[in-house]
Amino acid sequence: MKRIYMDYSATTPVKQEVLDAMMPYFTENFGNASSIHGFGQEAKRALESARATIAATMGTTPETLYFTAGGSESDNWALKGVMRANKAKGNHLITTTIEHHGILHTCNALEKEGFEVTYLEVDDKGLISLEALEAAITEKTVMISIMFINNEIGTMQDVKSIGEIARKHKVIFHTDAVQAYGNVKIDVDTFNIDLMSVSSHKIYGPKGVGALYIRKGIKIQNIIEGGAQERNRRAGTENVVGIVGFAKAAELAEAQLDEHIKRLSGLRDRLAKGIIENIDYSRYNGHPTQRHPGNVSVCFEFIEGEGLLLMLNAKGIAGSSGSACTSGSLDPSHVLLAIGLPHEIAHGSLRLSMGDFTTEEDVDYAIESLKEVVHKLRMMSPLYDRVAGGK
Amino acid sequence: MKRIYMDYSATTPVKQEVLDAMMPYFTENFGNASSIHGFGQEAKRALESARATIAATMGTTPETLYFTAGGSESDNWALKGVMRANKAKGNHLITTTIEHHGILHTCNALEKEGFEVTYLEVDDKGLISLEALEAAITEKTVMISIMFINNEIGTMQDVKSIGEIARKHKVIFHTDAVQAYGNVKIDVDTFNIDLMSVSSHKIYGPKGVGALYIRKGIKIQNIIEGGAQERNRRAGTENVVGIVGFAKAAELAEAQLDEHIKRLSGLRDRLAKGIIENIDYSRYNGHPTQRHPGNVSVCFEFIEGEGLLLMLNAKGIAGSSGSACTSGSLDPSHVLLAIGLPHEIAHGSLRLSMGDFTTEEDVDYAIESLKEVVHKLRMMSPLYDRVAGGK
Amino acid sequence: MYTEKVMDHFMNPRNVGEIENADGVGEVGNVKCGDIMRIYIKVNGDVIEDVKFKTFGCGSAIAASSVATELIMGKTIEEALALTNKQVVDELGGLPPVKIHCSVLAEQALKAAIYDYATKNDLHFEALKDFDPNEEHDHHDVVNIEF
Amino acid sequence: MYTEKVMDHFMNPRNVGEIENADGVGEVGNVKCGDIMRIYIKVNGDVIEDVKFKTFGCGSAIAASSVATELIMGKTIEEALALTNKQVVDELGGLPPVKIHCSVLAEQALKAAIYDYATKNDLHFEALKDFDPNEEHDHHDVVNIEF
Ligand SMILES: Cc1ncc(COP(=O)(O)O)c(C=O)c1O
Ligand SMILES: Cc1ncc(COP(=O)(O)O)c(C=O)c1O
Repeated sequence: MKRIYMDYSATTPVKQEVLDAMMPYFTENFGNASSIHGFGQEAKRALESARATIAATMGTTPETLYFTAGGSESDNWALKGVMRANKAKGNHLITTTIEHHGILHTCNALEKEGFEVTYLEVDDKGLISLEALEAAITEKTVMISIMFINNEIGTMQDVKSIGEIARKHKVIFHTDAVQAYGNVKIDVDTFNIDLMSVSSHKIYGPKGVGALYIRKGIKIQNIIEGGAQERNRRAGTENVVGIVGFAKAAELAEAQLDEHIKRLSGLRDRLAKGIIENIDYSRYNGHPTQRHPGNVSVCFEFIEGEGLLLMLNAKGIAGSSGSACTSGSLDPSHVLLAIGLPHEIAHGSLRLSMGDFTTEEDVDYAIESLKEVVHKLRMMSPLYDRVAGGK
Repeated sequence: MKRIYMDYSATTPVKQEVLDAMMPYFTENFGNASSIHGFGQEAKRALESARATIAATMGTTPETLYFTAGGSESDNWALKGVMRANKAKGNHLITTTIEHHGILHTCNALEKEGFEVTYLEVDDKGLISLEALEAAITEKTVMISIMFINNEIGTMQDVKSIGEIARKHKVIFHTDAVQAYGNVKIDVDTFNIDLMSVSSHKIYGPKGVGALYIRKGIKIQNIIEGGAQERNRRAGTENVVGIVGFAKAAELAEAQLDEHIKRLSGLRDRLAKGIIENIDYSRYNGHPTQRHPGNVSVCFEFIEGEGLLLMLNAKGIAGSSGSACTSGSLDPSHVLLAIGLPHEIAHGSLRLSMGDFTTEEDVDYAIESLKEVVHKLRMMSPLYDRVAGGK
Repeated sequence: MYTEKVMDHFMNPRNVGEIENADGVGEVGNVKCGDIMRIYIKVNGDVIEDVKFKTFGCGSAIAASSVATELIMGKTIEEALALTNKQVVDELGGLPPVKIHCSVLAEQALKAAIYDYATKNDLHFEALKDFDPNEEHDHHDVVNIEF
Repeated sequence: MYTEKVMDHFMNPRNVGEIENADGVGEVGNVKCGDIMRIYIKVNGDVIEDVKFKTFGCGSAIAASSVATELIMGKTIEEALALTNKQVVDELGGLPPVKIHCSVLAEQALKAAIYDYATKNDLHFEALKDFDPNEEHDHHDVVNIEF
């Protein structure tokens, strides 16, 4: 059977070049990067060269880049680390209602510790209001954390303006760039970003590796204490293999960025158009243009997302959904509700996210399959006959 | 040149069988284990089967095992998570002076949060006193954290008795078993262990993966919040490749444990004897028998450890040292000082740790090399001529 | 995630559709929670001669509806009222814990259809004594993973 | 970690040993911190005719001693006193930041030897005006990694 992967925003396959780069570090150059013998020094060199490679793709220098176990750890570290270290300055954090749970649940934990959090709302396209952001800043505001690109609806914020506002008010600016990094050009200085979370497995690198960019001078506490790795800021034997893979993936992403964006946007627009034009009672979520190049988020009325995913899967298509049923929760995705969709529509959501191995044929096959599957589910739906009973 | 790796306690090479087991999960079965499509479900099956495999090697069930990014994260989680979640019970933690920094620095952080920590001293062989432990327990004691095997001097505590004392006083017992797991038979029930930290890269698995065993019913807070992975307790896309590798390594370790211990202890005793008998003013650190099967920790008077390592490295031998100079710190290893060694002797320490690829020839070569190298360094030492000036 | 049996009933659901002039129709669940089941029955004497369903919901909701209709087709009303959600689960070869509520919903939808039939025909069934077709029966566990 | 030059001086140190009946001997550092350097000089007129060292310490301490002795061999006392730790570092092609103190120690050990010579011979050197052979010159950064 055909197998078409359209869930690149969930995770990506490791590219062959990336795996090739990693191979020597499993069995041969396997040393502990903190050891002073040859095995260790080889590992150290690989580690520091990886750090330099990744730092360069963000327009920064190696000593501002700290490796972690992934996007979630980076998010936790950025928020807990900065808020706890800057109590003298204040106790207020500003974020949005559409952040990843790595941010939102960390905010909840911080609220329990006594910090205050403002959650900015977004409009129907998923954009925050810059005026509302500026108005939310108080004397006690330590930090703003706003995601670069939303993982579900693909909307990209005006990060540059957010950075300017943060800088103007001398507030620290963190961005969760897990979905953005590798899919859009990022320069931490241009955007006035003070901390930035990224994750390897979203850009064709291995899982279990990420990084946190920390601008020089930012006060931050550790969340994982122990050995002096990562310049005393993040303990644990360095995952050299993973970091080397991450760096190779970052290097490829950087080198192919323009082409990657161009190709993917073409596929994205073709898929979105094909769906909206061919399937009635469907809607395209997120911003029409200011969005992730590979993200198509749609809602189909009268049907539920999990069934849709399963039927697509039976046709060999792998997608994801903000449906409540995929998560076992009562409510559909907080992001879809935040952009103002009613529950019943949010339940019928589908995210197809494309990547470097997606082809036009895949897109066309997905459109055809969707037509069939949506129709089949609607024919079973007690909601559809109410509107389309006569058809 | 010959290259002899004798730093298995720092990290191990990934075994070929382990790498083979990992390979399909990079480029083929690369799905996100939380996705409901086929790619995700394959990953999920691999993840859960890995969990079951590892749990079985500890005599426990899969739902008590949580994957982390390594030993340090597990240590941080165990201590911060349990102490913060059990404030209603008390604020006192008991540990030892010879723990890994993953524990000690976490304890320092907890002290800053207002918790109280008792650091038990050890005797000249590195053993704590069970009486002192019991005497240290107060009504406010929430937790005891005592390492199973010390990473530097190899001493193994009487974990069973510690577990009994903890149980008797209804205190939670955590053990950092990073050096023990895979090198000694561990059954969490037999030892009354409530939480246990382990790390993959110490047992021929990949770096960047570890686990925390948490007995059912133990109250613990998260340190990494976000998605509902690991049954809501540790967020972040699961590192399936790494976890599969960890499980394969654990399975091999379990299957070969008796043979592993027998072979290594033989090499260990041969090396220790060879050193002590051939090099004067040398001493064997740690417990003579109750110790890691592959650990030889020695001190050579009148010389400094870093130089020793570098000269050994020039002869192709990779070892490690608790010397201050290897760490850039003023003081030599806290463990060597804790067993009562004066600074000048602790500076001259060497740890050679052996593993499954170490041979008898390696051991004999190491002894010969050490004789030469120690002699050479002593001939340069202004301390040696004072005692041996006349020789 | 799902057993083969669940997938079979989901991909090839039995008895999907409507019955025109049904003797009883029951609908449970609500759109907010993402599950609605509607069951139609045709009764002949005390035998359920035909049954059909329409479901808005996840894979297991559809499979549970399908299995429930299959289990009661041709049965007497009394027999149908004896159907439990456990039987539905067993027949499906099991459901994930967070999906058990789908089987409850199927049991409830069927009861609601018979309740409707009973009300229209002024019949009384012991098994429906405490049944309230408008009660909420949802009890999901909250676990969220996004990526 | 170390440059080739450091490794060369560490593996093949120049001027190791003692000078019997040396004209000056200086020892700095202490055993607690893990670094002791002892330098012997033989002076002829105002020229350092011979110099030898013994060092207890890490690789860079040994290399720094070796390079320092090489740099002053055959120089006048005044020239030797002009030696700075920076010259030692440069000659070694650089040292890691946490090891810079080793070059300071080498400079101090040499000064201590000349100080000893000066004291014995009742000579006064402007460059030794503020020199105290017993002062501590250690300034390691604390970074610990264990495994
Ligand atoms: C926006 C965003 N932030 C954070 C994360 C978490 O990253 P990781 O899974 O590497 O922990 C993800 C992906 O899961 C994401 O999409
Ligand atoms: C006893 C002990 N605990 C904890 C650790 C930390 O483990 P990891 O490097 O996997 O974080 C180590 C090894 O470095 C160790 O030897």
